[in-house]
Amino acid sequence: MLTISTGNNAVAAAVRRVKPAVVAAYPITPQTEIVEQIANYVADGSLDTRYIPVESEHSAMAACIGASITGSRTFTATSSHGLLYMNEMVNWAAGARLPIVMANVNRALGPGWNVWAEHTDSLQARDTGWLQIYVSTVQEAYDAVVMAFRIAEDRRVYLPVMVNLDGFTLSHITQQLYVSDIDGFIPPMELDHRISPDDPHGYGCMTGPQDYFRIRYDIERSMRESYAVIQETEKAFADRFSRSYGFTDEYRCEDADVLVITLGTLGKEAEVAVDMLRDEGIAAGSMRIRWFRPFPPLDTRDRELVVIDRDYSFGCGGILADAIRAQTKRDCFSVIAGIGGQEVTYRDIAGFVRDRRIGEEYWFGVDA
Amino acid sequence: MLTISTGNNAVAAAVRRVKPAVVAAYPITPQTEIVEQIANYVADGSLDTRYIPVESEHSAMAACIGASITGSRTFTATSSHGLLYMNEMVNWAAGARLPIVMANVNRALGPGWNVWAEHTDSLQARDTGWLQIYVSTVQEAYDAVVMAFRIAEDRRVYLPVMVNLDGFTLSHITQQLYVSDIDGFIPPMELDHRISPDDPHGYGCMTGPQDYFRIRYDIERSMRESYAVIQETEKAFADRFSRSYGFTDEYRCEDADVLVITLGTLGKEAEVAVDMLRDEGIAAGSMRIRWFRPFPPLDTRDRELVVIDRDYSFGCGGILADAIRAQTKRDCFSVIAGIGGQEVTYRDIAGFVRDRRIGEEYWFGVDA
Amino acid sequence: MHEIRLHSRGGQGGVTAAKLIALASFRDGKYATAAPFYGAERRGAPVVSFIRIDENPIRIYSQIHNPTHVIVLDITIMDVADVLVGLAPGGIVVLNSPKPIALDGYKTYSVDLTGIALRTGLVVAGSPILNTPVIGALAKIGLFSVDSAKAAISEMFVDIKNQEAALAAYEEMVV
Amino acid sequence: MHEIRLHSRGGQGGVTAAKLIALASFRDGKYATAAPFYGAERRGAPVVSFIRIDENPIRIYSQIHNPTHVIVLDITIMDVADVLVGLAPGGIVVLNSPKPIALDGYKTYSVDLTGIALRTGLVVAGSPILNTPVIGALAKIGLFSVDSAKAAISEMFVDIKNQEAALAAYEEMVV
Amino acid sequence: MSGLQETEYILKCTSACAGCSTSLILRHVLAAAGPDTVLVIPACCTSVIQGVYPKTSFRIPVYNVAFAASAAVASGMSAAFEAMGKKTNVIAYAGDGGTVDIGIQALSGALERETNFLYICYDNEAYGNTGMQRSGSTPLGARTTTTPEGKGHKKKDLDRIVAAHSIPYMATACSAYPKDLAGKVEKALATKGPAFIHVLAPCPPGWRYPAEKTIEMGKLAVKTGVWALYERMYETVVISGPTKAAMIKPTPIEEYIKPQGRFKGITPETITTIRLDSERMLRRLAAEEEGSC
Amino acid sequence: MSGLQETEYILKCTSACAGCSTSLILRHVLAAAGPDTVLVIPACCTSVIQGVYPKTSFRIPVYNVAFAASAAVASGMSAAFEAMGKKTNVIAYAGDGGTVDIGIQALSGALERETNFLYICYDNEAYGNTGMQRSGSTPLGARTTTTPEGKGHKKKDLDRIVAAHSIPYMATACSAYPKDLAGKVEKALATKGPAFIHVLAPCPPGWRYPAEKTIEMGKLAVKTGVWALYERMYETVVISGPTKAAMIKPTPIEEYIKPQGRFKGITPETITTIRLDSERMLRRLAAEEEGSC
Amino acid sequence: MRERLALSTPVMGACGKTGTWRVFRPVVDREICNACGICSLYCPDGVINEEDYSIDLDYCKGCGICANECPKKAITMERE
Amino acid sequence: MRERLALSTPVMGACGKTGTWRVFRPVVDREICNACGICSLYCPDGVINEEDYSIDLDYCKGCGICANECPKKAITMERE
Ligand SMILES: Cc1ncc(C[n+]2csc(CCOP(=O)(O)OP(=O)(O)O)c2C)c(N)n1
Ligand SMILES: Cc1ncc(C[n+]2csc(CCOP(=O)(O)OP(=O)(O)O)c2C)c(N)n1
Ligand code: SF4
Ligand code: SF4
Ligand code: SF4
Ligand code: SF4
Repeated sequence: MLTISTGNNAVAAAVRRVKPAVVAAYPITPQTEIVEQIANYVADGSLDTRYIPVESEHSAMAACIGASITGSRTFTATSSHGLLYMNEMVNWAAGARLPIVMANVNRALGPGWNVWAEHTDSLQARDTGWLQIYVSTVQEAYDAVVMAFRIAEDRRVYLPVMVNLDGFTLSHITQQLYVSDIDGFIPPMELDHRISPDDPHGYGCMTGPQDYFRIRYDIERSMRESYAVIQETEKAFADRFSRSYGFTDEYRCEDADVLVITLGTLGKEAEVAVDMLRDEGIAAGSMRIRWFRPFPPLDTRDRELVVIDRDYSFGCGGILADAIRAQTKRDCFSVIAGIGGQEVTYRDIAGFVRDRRIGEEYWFGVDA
Repeated sequence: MLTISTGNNAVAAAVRRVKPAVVAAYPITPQTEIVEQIANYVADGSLDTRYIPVESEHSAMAACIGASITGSRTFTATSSHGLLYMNEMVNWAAGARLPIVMANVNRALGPGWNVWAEHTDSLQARDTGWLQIYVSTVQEAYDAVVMAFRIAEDRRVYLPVMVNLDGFTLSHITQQLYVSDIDGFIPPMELDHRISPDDPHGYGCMTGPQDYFRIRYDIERSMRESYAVIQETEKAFADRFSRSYGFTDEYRCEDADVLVITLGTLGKEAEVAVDMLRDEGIAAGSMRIRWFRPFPPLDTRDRELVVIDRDYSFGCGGILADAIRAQTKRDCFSVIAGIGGQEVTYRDIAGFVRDRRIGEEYWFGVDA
Repeated sequence: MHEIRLHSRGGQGGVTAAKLIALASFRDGKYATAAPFYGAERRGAPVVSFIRIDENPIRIYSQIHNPTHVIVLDITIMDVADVLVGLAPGGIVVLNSPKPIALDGYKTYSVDLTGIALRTGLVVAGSPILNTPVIGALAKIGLFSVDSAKAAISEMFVDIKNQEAALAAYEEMVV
Repeated sequence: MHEIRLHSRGGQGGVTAAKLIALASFRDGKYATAAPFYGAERRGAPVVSFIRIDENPIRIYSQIHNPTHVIVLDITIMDVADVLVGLAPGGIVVLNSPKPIALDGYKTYSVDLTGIALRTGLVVAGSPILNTPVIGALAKIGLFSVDSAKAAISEMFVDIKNQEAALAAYEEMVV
Repeated sequence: MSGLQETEYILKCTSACAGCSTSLILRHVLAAAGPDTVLVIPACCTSVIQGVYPKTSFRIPVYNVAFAASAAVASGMSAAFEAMGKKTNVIAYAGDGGTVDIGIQALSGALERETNFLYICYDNEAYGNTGMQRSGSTPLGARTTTTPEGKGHKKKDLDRIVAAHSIPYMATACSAYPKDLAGKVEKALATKGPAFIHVLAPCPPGWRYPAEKTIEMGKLAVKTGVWALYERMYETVVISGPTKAAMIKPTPIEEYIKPQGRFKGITPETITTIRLDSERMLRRLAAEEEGSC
Repeated sequence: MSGLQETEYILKCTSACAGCSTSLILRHVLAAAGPDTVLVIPACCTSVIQGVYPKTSFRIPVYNVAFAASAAVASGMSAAFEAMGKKTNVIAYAGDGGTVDIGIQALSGALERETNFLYICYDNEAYGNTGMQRSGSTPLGARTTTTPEGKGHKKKDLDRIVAAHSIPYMATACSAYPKDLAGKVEKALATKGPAFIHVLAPCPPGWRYPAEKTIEMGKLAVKTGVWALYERMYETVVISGPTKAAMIKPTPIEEYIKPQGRFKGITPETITTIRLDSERMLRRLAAEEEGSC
Repeated sequence: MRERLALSTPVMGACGKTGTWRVFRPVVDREICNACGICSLYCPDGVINEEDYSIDLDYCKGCGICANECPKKAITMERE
Repeated sequence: MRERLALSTPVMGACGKTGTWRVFRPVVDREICNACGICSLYCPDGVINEEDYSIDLDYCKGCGICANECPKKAITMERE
């Protein structure tokens, strides 16, 4: 069915199709509509889910953990301070190998209060053992949520997945959306380590150094295996729904001399900039990173790199730029832009490319 | 005065000399003695501080924030889950430009429960705007806490400082300690933006994108200025107390062909390995990173790099290795070792260097 | 590409109007996006929404600085904000006004949406609802077809008053 | 470098004994570190501590696998753990035992620390405290000087019984 | 700042909704507290209505803090002012969500530690700032955006929870009785140690009634006995005048429920439950005032 | 597993301290609950005493969780089991710190949402796991490692806080009365909706008394009236036998205080305060039982 | 330095001229008004002068509380 | 896969033979014991058999509760 939807409603619509047994979530701007919409679905009977109206995000993730370990499919959504507040449990969910899916609507961190788009919230959670995807359209948000469950619940993975969408810029924009029948796309959830009185075990007991080390290593092993699972899932999705996605979303990259590397909606805006630059004779391409965890191998060859970070690690640099530098072992032009909802247009992006100073960092608009 | 002390007690002893007006802290293994010792000092009258026995770490940092914004010197200490639980307020403290000093006793993250050393806890907070230092001896812990206050409270910085020490390995080991009279070393705290009814302002109000962006940029500016403040402070400290420190602690690096790069106590153990390797004819050196934020410029020239991470970012790699790769734009041999208190001896470290496979990652002891 | 800026006040239904415009365009077989510009605003405070309509998928998320169309659901906003900023000479302006207003250099259309809403009984909590009426007016200037306008309204609203109000606006709008 | 492994049970003061050894060595002008190996143990459970003593600053933090000395404050631990593991032939063993125990291939010293503690009244919550007595015994084998032993004890304890017990152990220890 | 009364610490105007009782409450709280006051405000309507940086409409120092943190931040501030020998009033001003839900841990801790501060919870019975989701303080049967069919759980009894901490001063108040409120604020600030005031704050968009009825709603809450006004000094209860009156001759509860859109579709059984709970609360208060428990 | 009674769900042995009443309580809780039970345990002594991976001494499923999270994790579990149509008992078993301090938010939220679970707080009146720091539940005057001179604040009244949530079943118990405890656990598990039991858990190293006196201490707590045993179904209170007896002829409170090392140096005034508070609590319970409030 | 630290400064009209939000305007009939002060007490935005009961229409949001509460019915709300 | 997921398995003696912790050992005088079962009820570690009241000394920690609570004083604690 072809309809229109905001990014938030697309997430809720996907959740309705996926039918989690339990949703525990707490409202926060700009994620609120996701929670409200799910509450509506539950109330009007169109979604048979236990919706737990928890009293905080720490408890939201804790409740998801409790539900998930019984072998039940579980979803939550948050943003910004909500994600920070549940941080302990975010780590826990991954360490406990629970295939929880969470939508995070990317928003800046206070103080001062600022409700607009920024990626620092979720990027701060990049070490936790969650898979992370960043989406750029309403349709992609929907599709990513659907695929996230299948990936997370695959026994080669058994790790939680965070689907990130830009606050307001994507969460509140209305675009077209194909809502499809996904029956059978996600196998019923089977959690090998589900808790059950039939087979009593202790979960998360004190663990000595050597065992702990091995168990942590196993998270990394699953993270590595998740590459294949992601690829298979995206392939199966494309086969069935004719929409194909990859680790990166590349636009006019093949013959490019300079690549603009981004996360989220900026990646779409960058495509427009690329078209503009091409018209000017600059062979630009856009490489939007979709999966940030596991971090994909990038084919940047010897092209110049302009990396736009809508996030920052103080005392170090843009987090995306740092990841790109670490992987490519090459310098880039690191642009910090869009933090706290700062407007960045395709014209601005074209400007970053035109005036690139490889090896430098540039804070858009404030840095002399 | 020359005495013996554990790492934890050295931190408490330094706090006693520094005389914060308010300490709010919550116990957690292996940080507990710091809190207990401070409570003792307050009870026996040797420290004139308001000790607030908060009910959680979120509140510990919140109380520190409330105290600090009045212009009062403030300290706290935590570890592992405590740091995760206060994560929202950790971000807040930096965003609010408050010179709070916190000792973090590095410990692994559950599940399973594991109380031993690992750096993932504090490294997960590396984007928050806190300065971070990692120490390796009891004396260094003491000295770092003293210097941390002077650095944090410098108006060029006005950012919080986290002093990290390895759980048990350093927190519970007994070594010699010089406890010195530090009078005058730290100027009285003057917080330009302290809250006061005499000059009413709103703090942390809603902030639009452009202002927010500038204010965030200012954090990074102060982070950059902090390089100079750290250097000045370490110089002043050396002049007065004859113990000198730098951004890194380098041992036999000048003529080395291969560098072992570490954080915390592993850096001392690495020195012993270096001596062993030198005896074998391998020109090794040890580079222990002390300040992780701001991340220092490293002089690694063309030497081979063996980086040991007692931490991990799942789906990406060792966090220190990644930082080194991003800065040096060179490959390294990335060793993951010591997580969850896994024992790593100088012999093991020598082995890492001998068997280095530049460009690869190796999980010590579990990876085939 | 049509780039439309819509001015309204919190509570008048501007955000929904933007969605309706996108949906109607979409039923016309075009691509469209509608984005509210969110401040921390309360009922009564001025609100802006942006709508883009194009033959091709729209990849631009930033605000519209040079609209092709400006729609003003509450003309008192014109006292406090320059609603015409960025609009190119000859650009289209649609005003909710009982009497025609001429704006030099622009194609200006006036229509009494408030009157229509009140007349058709489209009132919620004392406030006239303007989002469906304005769709009728915009169909009249050919932003989308009448059928698509009807379809869009029926997808989002069940109350038939909405269709009536839109039809009334379509008919009253003088082009 | 002396590398000492000290076995005791939670509640017997093994951790403090290790600190005292470090402090005494330190008052001898040497460098020393003392590290407990922490498990999640309760009173009564076996506990191990490590002490290193050297002329130079000690940069090793890892456990001691090949001790030069083994001290056992509670010989019942020998039933459940191999306290001699890693000790080189000819290594030194100090046992808290009322009667001499011979361990083939090691220099073994036995001393009745429990008896001494009970005799001097060094008892807390019903348990004899062994940490100061053992210091006397170790001074006797020359791990540090008697003066340094006394200094260390007086820095950490005010109760004179501790000095007395250490002295008694020094005297009773047969070398 | 001409044309402004001395005791007005809120400058014209905040961006609160028209008819917002939360702003009305704050006006009177600040007037009673006077200028030597610092406000601590978590995420809530009040954090938003101040205005956008670099301006604010609040003419006293306001420290905005994270949602869960107000009581703890106020603890730190209070300790620091004490250490300096300052008598500055530290007032945490938080919504019901920031108090009964995410903020209860910090509040309970601060009370247990006998923190010297005043905590005011203004209770609009939902998450106003984020657009009216249910809170623990939303009453049974009320529709919110997350309880589209009416809430199935009862309103959390914040006052009994606070009373369990046996603090030197606590009180309830209502925006429709500003003088009563002001008097209670003054008493609270004169208290050494923790003080707490819980103020009912009718909210036009949340409760779905026309803005001009804000005062009416508050009065009806008290007159019907749904909301009781009283003070509690440790274990001693003193019921305030308007509630005393309501106990004698209560207005039927329907008069309070009916005008509110949020109660649309409420069943008679739910109304009865609310009424019985109110009656039980009043009986308990009366017994406590008498000292019979 | 020969030689083990059917109803023993704790295998010989945990690593609890000798004389630990927390283990004793758990033994009896599990025996009463039976095998179709899942335990949720936050960081506390009980999370440690199970043993070290890959072994555990608990013969039922135990989900160890973060310190603040037990009630919320249990909420999720309970909802999931309900969705599956399973009747499995979900029991959160948490220390006082994990309940009255860092865990109160999650507990209060779960109660307000009428979660179908049993929450048991075993109260050793300090943070045992980390070596006896004060908790909100530490009594006035008790020495802990963070209150070396004796705690200056009163014990937080958890039971009144829980009672404020008006839940279908709550009770207090004490390790010295295991049959009373077991009966209460059975009633609690038969309850639909939230149930809560608060169990006093004397702790030899924390309270500083010889291990063999664990049962004595518990009995003294009840006999002196410092600890009251009762049940509460919504607003109805039923006082349990041992407390009924203590109300008639209480043992002097000093007999409870004196043997405990943690009360060393306590002043007579503090003892009086504790006594008066106990008496007030008993009076209130008696009045509640009578229905006079 | 200080301005880098995001301190908001109290100013009149910090949230704009909220009078523009108004749909209905309060009009006081001076003949009927007995200066009881109730309107001023209850105005959530404090825009009614406490001395002369004049209403600052630059900021009055038109909520209608004053008109509703005026015991003399001296205030009427008129469409803007 | 499953073993990678850190599940602890219930086994007797999971925390070791805690009998080694003991300083004093409970000794039951069968002559005096009237099989009331109080010792077994109160043993925190459940090491007293509920049928024959034999004590499993591999695990008994020697806390002394049984001796202290035995109404018949049938149990004495003897130094190991
Ligand atoms: C940790 C966290 N979670 C969620 C939010 C989003 N949030 C901000 S205010 C608010 C609701 C506030 O409700 P209440 O405390 O009742 O105050 P009101 O808005 O009604 O004045 C929410 C959910 C946040 N800022 N931080
Ligand atoms: C967030 C967090 N903070 C602190 C800790 C450390 N910690 C673990 S258990 C504990 C105390 C537990 O006390 P209580 O709940 O009373 O249980 P008990 O140990 O007495 O059984 C503390 C402080 C932790 N694990 N997590
Ligand atoms: S939502 Fe309610 S409480 Fe919030 S500003 Fe509006 S009227 Fe006031
Ligand atoms: S500290 Fe106390 S509660 Fe914890 S295991 Fe020991 S006796 Fe039991
Ligand atoms: S209408 Fe409302 S805002 Fe205007 S003066 Fe009257 S009470 Fe105040
Ligand atoms: S001494 Fe303690 S552990 Fe041993 S049998 Fe008696 S009660 Fe049980």
